[in-house]
Amino acid sequence: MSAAVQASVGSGAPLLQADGVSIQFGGLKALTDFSLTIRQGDLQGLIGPNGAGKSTAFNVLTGVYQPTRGEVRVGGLRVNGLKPHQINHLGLARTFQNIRLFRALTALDNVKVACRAQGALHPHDTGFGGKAKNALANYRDWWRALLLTPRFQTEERELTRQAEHLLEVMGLSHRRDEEARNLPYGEQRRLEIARALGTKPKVLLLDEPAAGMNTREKADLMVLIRKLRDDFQLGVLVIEHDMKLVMGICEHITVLDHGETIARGAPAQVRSDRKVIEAYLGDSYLESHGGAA
Amino acid sequence: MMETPALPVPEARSPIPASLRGIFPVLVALPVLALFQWLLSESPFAVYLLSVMGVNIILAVSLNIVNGMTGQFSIGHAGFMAVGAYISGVLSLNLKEVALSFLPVAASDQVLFTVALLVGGLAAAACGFLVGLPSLRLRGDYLAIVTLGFGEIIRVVVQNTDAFGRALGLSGIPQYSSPYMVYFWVFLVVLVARRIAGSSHGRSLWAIREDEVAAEAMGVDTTGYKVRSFVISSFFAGIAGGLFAHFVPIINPGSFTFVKSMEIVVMVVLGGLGSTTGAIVAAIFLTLLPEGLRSLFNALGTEGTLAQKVDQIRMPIYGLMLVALMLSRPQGLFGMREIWDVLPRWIPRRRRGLS
Amino acid sequence: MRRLAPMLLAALAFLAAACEKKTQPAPSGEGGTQATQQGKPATPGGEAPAGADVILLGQVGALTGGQATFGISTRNGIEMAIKEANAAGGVKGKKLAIRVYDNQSKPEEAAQATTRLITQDKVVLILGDVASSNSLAMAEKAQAAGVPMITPSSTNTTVTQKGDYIFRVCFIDPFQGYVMAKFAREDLKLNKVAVLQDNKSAYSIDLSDVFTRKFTEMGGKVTTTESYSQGDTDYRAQLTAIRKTQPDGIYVPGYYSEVGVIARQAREVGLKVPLMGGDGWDSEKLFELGGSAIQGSYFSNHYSPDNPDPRVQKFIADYKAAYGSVPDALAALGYDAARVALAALERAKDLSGPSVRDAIAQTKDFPGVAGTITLDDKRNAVKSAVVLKVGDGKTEYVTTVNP
Amino acid sequence: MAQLLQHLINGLAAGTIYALVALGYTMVYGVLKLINFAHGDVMMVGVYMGYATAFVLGREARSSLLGVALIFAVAMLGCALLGFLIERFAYRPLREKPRLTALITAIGISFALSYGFQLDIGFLPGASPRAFPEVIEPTEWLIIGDRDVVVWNWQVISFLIAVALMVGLQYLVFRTRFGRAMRAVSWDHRVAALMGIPTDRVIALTFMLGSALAAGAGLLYAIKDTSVSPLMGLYVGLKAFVAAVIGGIGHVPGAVVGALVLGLVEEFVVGYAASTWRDAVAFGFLILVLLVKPGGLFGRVAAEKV
Repeated sequence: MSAAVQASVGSGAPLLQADGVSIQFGGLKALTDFSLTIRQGDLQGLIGPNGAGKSTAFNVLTGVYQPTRGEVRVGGLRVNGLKPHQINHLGLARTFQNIRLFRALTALDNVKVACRAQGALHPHDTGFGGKAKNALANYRDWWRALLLTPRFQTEERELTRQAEHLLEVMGLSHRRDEEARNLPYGEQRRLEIARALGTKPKVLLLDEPAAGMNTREKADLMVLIRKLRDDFQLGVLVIEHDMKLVMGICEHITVLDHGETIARGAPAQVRSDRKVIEAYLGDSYLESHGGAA
Repeated sequence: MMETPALPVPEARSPIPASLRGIFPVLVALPVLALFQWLLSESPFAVYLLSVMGVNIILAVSLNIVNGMTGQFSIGHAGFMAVGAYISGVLSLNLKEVALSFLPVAASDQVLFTVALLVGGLAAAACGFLVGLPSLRLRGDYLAIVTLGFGEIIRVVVQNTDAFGRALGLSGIPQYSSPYMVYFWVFLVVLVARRIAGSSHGRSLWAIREDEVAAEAMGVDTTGYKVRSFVISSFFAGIAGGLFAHFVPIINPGSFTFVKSMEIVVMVVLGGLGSTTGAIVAAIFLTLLPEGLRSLFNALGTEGTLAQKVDQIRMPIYGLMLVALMLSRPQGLFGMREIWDVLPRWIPRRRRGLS
Repeated sequence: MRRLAPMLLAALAFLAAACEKKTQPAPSGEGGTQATQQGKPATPGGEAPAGADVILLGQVGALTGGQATFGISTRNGIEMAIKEANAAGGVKGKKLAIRVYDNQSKPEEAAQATTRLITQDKVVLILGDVASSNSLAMAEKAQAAGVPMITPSSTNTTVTQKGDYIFRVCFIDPFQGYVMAKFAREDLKLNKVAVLQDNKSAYSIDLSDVFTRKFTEMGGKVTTTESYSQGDTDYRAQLTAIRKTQPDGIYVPGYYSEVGVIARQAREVGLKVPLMGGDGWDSEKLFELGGSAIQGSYFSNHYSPDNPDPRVQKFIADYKAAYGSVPDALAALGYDAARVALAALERAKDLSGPSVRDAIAQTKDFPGVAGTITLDDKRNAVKSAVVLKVGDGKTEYVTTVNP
Repeated sequence: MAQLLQHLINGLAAGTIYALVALGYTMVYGVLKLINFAHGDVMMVGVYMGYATAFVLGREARSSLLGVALIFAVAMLGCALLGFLIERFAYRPLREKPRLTALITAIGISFALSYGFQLDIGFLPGASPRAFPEVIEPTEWLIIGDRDVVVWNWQVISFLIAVALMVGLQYLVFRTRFGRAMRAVSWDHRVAALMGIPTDRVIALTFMLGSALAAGAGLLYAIKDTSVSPLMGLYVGLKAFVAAVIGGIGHVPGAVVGALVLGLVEEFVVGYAASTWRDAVAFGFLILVLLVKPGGLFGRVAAEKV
């Protein structure tokens, strides 16, 4: 994460902040007035029924979609209009709902791609000067790669070491030279997280990390996420359907329905919120159980 | 399980000291090339054929960087080759009378030839940048048609400017090229392709090929990398064009049509998308095949009308052969792997991981 | 990068400063090739395979690609000449054979095929291509190796300038362009003529440049020069643009494959004026493609098919029997080139390059099917041209223009 | 003014031919996401089939209405069969493979057909261009001023046939069950298969339809420009592909509009500017369109579902 972001985070600005963010695809209001604040050490959840706009929110935060209204700030810096890779360099990493690993590359190489891509030394300076400096830095790197200079070789060794460490953390060392597509499902999920950590993020966005896992694997995942947050001093935001998992590890939950934020707060408080139950379990459940529990 | 693609990591201790590792391959190559040149000097046909083969290898390996490693789809490579050929050709024509005072004439010719080559290559690289930048917002087939369009525009420009000899073409370009020069550049392009593939930049290109959205999310500046792969690939296409212009007696627009671009794409796909050695083997095979067919038919006797029509039959056979190859081995000769991954076990191979 | 840039600049500056005129003149026009001997070839490359009972000739032509029709006609003409010679006992008592390679209408393929003919097949003599750029590529290789080459129909002046081993049996562009300019100006009394050229063919561009220059010198005016590309079939846009300039005639120095359709579309667009062209028009296909629209047009050619000379009529009959169609100019020129070559081989004291070259150079008043051929010191054919008028299904002789 | 009108007519005439061929490209691309480079050559084969039929019919029979219908029927059915064979044996095995391999197969077929037809062995026609026999008696249909602007009867007839084919296609694609199935397959052929659509049959039929259209276009082209040669497929195919991309590849009405626009642009470049630069301007125009609208005039750039 670059020096500038460290400086602003040091001064207490939240790692990731979205306020009043809305997105419209033509007539469809995918997300309206979405706000969120993540500080270091937070472990927040983002839940909502299918099609509530959870993934859309994720995509806005990571720069895949541009918000029609409102602002997204990473480490205090406004990132509206930035490309996803620029936002990533500011310290925001993500995983994907349906796994998007580099299938033909080995597990090690998957992580090394993320580690290496931190080439941009001045991500916050997105003006023409910044771009020129980045381009120059990049061309110099290419020259070092082509001439196989000693400095380049040490950099490569360093990258491999970092990647191996991350694989170890995620318990994938035995899959080091295995192609990503050949890994079993659970391990592919963990490799995606390892890859995300490779970009040395400050905030980690997990898009349904427990999808397709059995209960025991989910329990292990809960422990792992909390451990990652502590070991890497991260802010973590998790999208998840599984109420038990979310309620288990998240200290703060935001609930979305049809693009609107219908509830926000601690797990216990959100669980009993009328609107949440109605959104999740539909009105019939409410009548049969006579209003709020 | 499939063998992993050879993206070796140069971290294992290799006998050569780190500082020397960079230029060691070049030191080895120079004497080998000199021997190669001496062996060939008395047979002009071998010289010509191997020069054509060398140019095709450079074109295939350089296009492989864009079509193979980065997964983009360019069918305008002959356009960049034309830029290199004509720019270096015109430069050499004008420098024909000039020689460097401190060098013997032969040596100064080679120096000026190299300068002309580099200028041609840089011009092609600039065109690569021009074509690369705007069209990289486009996906697959649209990018293909823009590169195809670029190739056709270059052909029309050349056909209508007197300086480039219009339809007749540019002749009288000094024939400085020699197998030594051609294969020095073949060596360079293969070295560059291998070093890119083995480096983190290469991994970023592979990432773009595998899943561009994920690569962007993981911090890879996909547009920047695609433009760079375009620039490097078109630079070497320009060099190939320059070499071509200096051993073919005359260059005219007919040599750089979109059919030529397609032939290069065929070499890359035949060799296996992403495999540098695959591109080399395919380029060698597709250059020698027409001559082989000729020798075969000549052996069948020269009198009969079949012998007269023999050369006409080559092209349809070439077409049908492509179809057969694609049906039998769609992933190409080596798939994404290099030759040393595909060789059978009993051939001793270097320990894994050593670049 | 910081250290690299200044170094590069210094090197460039140094190179520039050190440049000066080459002391000794560059090798004379032949452009000595790096790989093989310079200028005069020391050892003649073309000596006949000792003791072989077959004299091997080589031909390189466009058998596929855009100009396949012209390459195939030339091959047929040559093949017929070879067959007739073999039937009459061959040359020097030996049988003749020919090896034909396709250059796909590309100069680098032509050079590759020529090198193969010289070094692998060891041919005694090479018969060159129709398109001038391919012939130039072949001439470079043939001259360097000291193997004589005759191009039947490449009319670009620079082909025979490649060296003393390169000959041609057709007249050159400047003469043919002059012939039609003179005819248009003096016989047809035209003042304003438009030009429609094929910008993919050097032959077409050279003829239109010469015509424009000569016609303007003689007081005429070229209203506009439009162009099309070989392979097009819709010329209405160009013809509509030409119509606007109301010319008295249109010079279309293309090949019959395009000119026939151009004539149809010209009449269709309302252009009634006569069309004029060069020897590229001469083919039976011209009537098939052009139909009634081409009638009343004129073109310069090597010979007139209704020339009563028995040799010409016999050639036309034999060709029609062998290939099912009346020979075009390219077939006739191919036939003549082969027969000039065979006569030279018979005359030459041995089959080595220099002696065959000298034998060819002596060709004087050779009774060719496409006009009598005399080779001048620049190794071009000094032939008179005839102007023919296109009638219904056949051409009528109009006049002869001597060089 | 007459000059402009004449250019307009020429441009539209050329555009309609490009349109019919471009429709073939777009339909095949829509269904298979494949640029069928052999499409132009299939058209060439259709033209030669029509040539052979017209020859067999003899002079007077071919200019009768029945004769013309027979020539079109033979050519279009023959090409439909050829299209089926190409798809069945060359493209179907490669459907799951990367797109580039299918493209190389298309290039292989294109070389085999165009260079194969240049041979004169057996039934192959040989390289030299031929004149397509006169099928429609050319008479002036409309003359403005003293032949300033001339519209011929066959121009009108071929325009009507082209429009009829396009309207027929439009009806078929947007109004029939098969059309709906075809569009479903073009959106996602795996999901379409799950919905019970026989994707293989739909794709085969689309190929046959595209090839038949190409044959029709080829015949109209031969009637318009008379000269017919084995390489005509290559030249027209490339321009039609450019037209399909301008309109937005995969978008049926887009192909027609793209083709008409390309025809007019080429006509006016040659008519008013320098004819030597026609091809460069055609491609330059294409690149300009793609820069402004990356998906072509009507194409929609599918937002990547993340």
